[in-house]
Amino acid sequence: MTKAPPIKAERVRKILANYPPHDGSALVNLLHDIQAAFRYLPQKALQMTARHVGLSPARVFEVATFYEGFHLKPRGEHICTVCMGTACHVRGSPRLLEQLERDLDIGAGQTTADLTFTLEEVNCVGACALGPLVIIDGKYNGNMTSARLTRLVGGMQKKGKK
Amino acid sequence: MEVTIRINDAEVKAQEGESLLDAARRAGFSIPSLCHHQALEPIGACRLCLVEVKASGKEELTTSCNFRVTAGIEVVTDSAQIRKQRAANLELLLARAPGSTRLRQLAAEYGVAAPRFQPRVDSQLPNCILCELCVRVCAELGHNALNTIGRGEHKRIGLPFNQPSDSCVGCGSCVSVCPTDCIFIKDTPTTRSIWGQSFPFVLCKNCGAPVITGVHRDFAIKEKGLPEDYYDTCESCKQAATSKRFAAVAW
Amino acid sequence: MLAETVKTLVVKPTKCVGCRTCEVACTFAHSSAGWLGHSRIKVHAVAPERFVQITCMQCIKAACIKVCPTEALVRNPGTRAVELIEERCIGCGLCEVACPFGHMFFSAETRRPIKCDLCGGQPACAMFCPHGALEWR
Amino acid sequence: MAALKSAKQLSDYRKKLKSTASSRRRTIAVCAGTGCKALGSFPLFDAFTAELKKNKLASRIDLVATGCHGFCERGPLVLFHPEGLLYQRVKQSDVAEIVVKTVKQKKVIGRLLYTDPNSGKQYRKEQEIPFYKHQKRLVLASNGQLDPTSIDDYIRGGGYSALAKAIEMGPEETIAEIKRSGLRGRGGAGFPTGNKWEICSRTESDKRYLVCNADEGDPGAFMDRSVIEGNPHSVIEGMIIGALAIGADEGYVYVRQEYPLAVERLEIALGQARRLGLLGKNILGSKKRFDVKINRGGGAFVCGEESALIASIHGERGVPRRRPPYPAVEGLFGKPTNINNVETWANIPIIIGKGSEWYSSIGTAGSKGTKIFSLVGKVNNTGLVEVPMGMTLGKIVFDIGGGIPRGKKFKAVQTGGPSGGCLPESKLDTPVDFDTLLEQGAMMGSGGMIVMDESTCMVDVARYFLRFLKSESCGNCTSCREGLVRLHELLSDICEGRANADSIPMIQELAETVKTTSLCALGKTAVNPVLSTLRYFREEYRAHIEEQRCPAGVCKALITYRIDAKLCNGCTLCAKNCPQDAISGQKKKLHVIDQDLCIKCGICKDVCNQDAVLVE
Repeated sequence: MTKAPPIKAERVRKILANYPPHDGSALVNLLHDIQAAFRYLPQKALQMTARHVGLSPARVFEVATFYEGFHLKPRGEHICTVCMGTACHVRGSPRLLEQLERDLDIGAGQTTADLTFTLEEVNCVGACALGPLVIIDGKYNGNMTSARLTRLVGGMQKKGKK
Repeated sequence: MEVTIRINDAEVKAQEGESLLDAARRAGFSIPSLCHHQALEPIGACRLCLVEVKASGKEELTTSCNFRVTAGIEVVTDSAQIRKQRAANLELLLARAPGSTRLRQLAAEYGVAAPRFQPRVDSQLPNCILCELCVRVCAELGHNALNTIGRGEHKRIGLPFNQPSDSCVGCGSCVSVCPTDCIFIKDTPTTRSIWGQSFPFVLCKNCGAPVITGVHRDFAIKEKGLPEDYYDTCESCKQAATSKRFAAVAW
Repeated sequence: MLAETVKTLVVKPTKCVGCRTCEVACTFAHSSAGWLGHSRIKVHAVAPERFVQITCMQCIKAACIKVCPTEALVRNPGTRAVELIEERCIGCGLCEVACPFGHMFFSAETRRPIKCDLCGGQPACAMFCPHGALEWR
Repeated sequence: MAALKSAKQLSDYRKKLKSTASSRRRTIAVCAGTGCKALGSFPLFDAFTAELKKNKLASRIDLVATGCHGFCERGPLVLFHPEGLLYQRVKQSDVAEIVVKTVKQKKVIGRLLYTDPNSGKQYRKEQEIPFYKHQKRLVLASNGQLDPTSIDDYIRGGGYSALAKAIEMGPEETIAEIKRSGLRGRGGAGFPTGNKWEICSRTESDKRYLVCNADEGDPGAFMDRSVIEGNPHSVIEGMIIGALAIGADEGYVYVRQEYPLAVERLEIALGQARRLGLLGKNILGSKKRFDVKINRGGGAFVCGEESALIASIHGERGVPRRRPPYPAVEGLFGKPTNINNVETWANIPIIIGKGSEWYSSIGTAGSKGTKIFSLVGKVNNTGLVEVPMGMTLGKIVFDIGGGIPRGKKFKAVQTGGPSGGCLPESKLDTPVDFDTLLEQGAMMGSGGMIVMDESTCMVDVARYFLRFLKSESCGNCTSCREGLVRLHELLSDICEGRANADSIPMIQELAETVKTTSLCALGKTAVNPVLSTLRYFREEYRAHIEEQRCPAGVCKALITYRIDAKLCNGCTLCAKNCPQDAISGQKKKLHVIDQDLCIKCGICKDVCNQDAVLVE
């Protein structure tokens, strides 16, 4: 069982130090950096961010929940993202998503109980020529078929169990 | 700067840059709206204050709350198209807030008895129509205890991190401005319950009646600079004291 | 200094007999419904046969104006009354608490304060007082 | 390298770069665009590095990882300069042979050449391939040659000379030149760029901002990404020219968070430009200052809308506000702000460099220059194409795109993303420009062009866009937030066989409300996909409603999967892969689908080698 990395205040402070204080326009950039460090946006880190940029927790929370790119719950070790862009859609991406939902037994946007996999949709990653596209841990897998997807994810599931 | 505009063929004076809705209402024109408040920046959420505006040759159907007045505009506040589109948005809103008397009445005025859609009611804040008046008023007061959560179809109103907020003072302004009465508030002789928290009242030093929540008083003392004893007596006791004092004076 | 042309509402408790005509007049002047709870002036019995009418004093340094967060309470330059602009009021209730005379009635029903506006320069209470206990002069 | 303090120093620097041996050497350009990268071009590049070193060629051959060449379908692509030879679908295992045969012996390896699937003809040179031949590449011209991480590469090819020219011309003449060029914003609405600059520059203010909108949110569009990733300096140069013309001293690039490589390339390029004195104080000795910050988006389609984008840079939710006031008058931090998208900025150096007269000779009366489209979906040659305005849809789809794969029939082409529309076969002769597309109920948008064939259900496509938009709506306006949810419900009713005669009139009624009463462009155009499919494909809607039939075989509730007795060879592949165990049959015997168990996932059809699984 993999745990999400612990939230160390020191680590958050280091990220915050890269941006001048009391500058609201750094907020979205900061949230990205924090998410890159923790794979999600921990509440504690958001509260520290709010203080740093000089906004209330309410304003920070509404920004964090407004944008699709931010996650407020711990995410899995492996992140499977199915591109739902138009080009991918007409080439069958909804079926790939359904397949992953069945195989991982979670819905889109959810994380497996053991924090191994998170399944996500993205609206388009701009690699439309290669649709349908499934991104696994940042790697673009183009022209995806259900058989290849089974192999790819199946292999990772086995590895995870060892 | 004062400018002249035309509303339904009448000449109306208005301030340049002010909300067209405010100007029109001041001049006596009735325009429905559920998300506008003069003390707050307009956001044009409910889409009921639709009017037709002709400005520099271009005609458009627009919300009046967030339309800034400029000299010479020509405004129509009632037409078949305006009524049709107000009714359409009322129908959509009514499906979110079937329990709101005010909304039901307004919808009925526009011929909408019941929405043709299944209700889509916020489970945590039934009848909320997402006008954001509560969020905006709370921010305007400097408390920032409320926020929107999410966006699009999933947008809702709630607390930061979905937890009771330590910046809420229990003033109840959100309740006062809510157009659909969807915010829960309950006062007992000693405490006020709102947004998942209980706020003890400051009790009148004479009769023990509730005066104001303790944190709201603390906030007011800090922000408004009036002496503390302004906040320790209830309205009735103050009146009684005033009348006694007056009675003592020889007139 | 008040301009000479400005009239004031003069209250004479010694002349008051407690008939409450002023309350009725005020209520009708401000609403067609006519409900005594909505009167902006109140008659208090302070002793047997001794009454005092309490209404807004339109304080020069008004606490209500000071605490109002949305500038919903403003001085009418003509009548010098402190008037409530309902459209700007957010119902926070601070004015009610801040008034040292207990004269801002906060309506639980509308969640807005009820406040004397001197009827825009023709106060109904004074017009209808049969005993000269309220004068507009 | 010290900062360049004048136009003269810049041209001297260019001369020096040109005179170095490197510019005359042979070059191998490996495409490192997103598509080719996904297909393995990075390990391929490493293999070339190793192989050249092994053959002691590293000092004689320039190996560059370039931006997107556009022909993503055939990636990874390797281009040889100056010959113009193009190898496609190159694998790591091909590298050794390429170095020996092509590089050393100058022989062409036939199997790596592009073969037209329709004509069977083989092409050696990139320029001869139909996909490239019909294009006119201005903005994308250098994508296949430049190393996007090298400012020297850019300057050697004439980069930043337009900036020097613009400084000499002065602000007013620069704006006048852009106005004369007829350039219109490439972000979607097509507002004349020069006019926008003029309004911003004439608004009284102590400060002005400039923004590059790289929030390419249309699903199916990736030209802005490729321009930034492949030629970041062209965008930066455009921005500097704009900043000096308008009088802005601070700029922002607002990039989608889904584009990390673009952010990386931009950061490198900005650093290089600063070091050379092209950004910062006293640009090229002009006493003018300008610098650029990068703001990443948070993932919101609506932030492509100017006022929402500004809110997002402020650190707020991306909620649009009513315009006017337009950003050119009251924008970022309340100051006049000029916002243009990536492709628009990249056009600026070209216009200033070659002149407005030359530029305006390309395109149509109302739409000048070229436009980049991402040609994707059910088309043979998917990728990025840049064509002169006014080329017909048919020419793009069939001559450049090579038509529809697997002999299927063309059905529609969707342009303009979620705000656009679907045009049918009868509209293939429509010239592509801002105004004509709008007339036909579609839109230029940012340039997504998604081709659909007979196996695409148009009702499903309309529903797809509504699903996208109802979650991408900021949620401010009742009409958009609630209206789109209701429209999606109605479309779902049609796709799932629950619709009735009232459905279409109700869709039209609601669509009108969303369109006429929403605040921003997202809401006002959100119903275009529904309205355009209703306009051109009403029969398909009727089939769903009246006959409970999905002619394209997409809508699950209206279809069944069946195995053809004649075609099935009993290979058992479908039965093995069926997630429901709904398929039974013995080896080498006909297999049968149990309709009660079938969830219509389509995997059996995907895995069948005999095309024996039919959709009815």
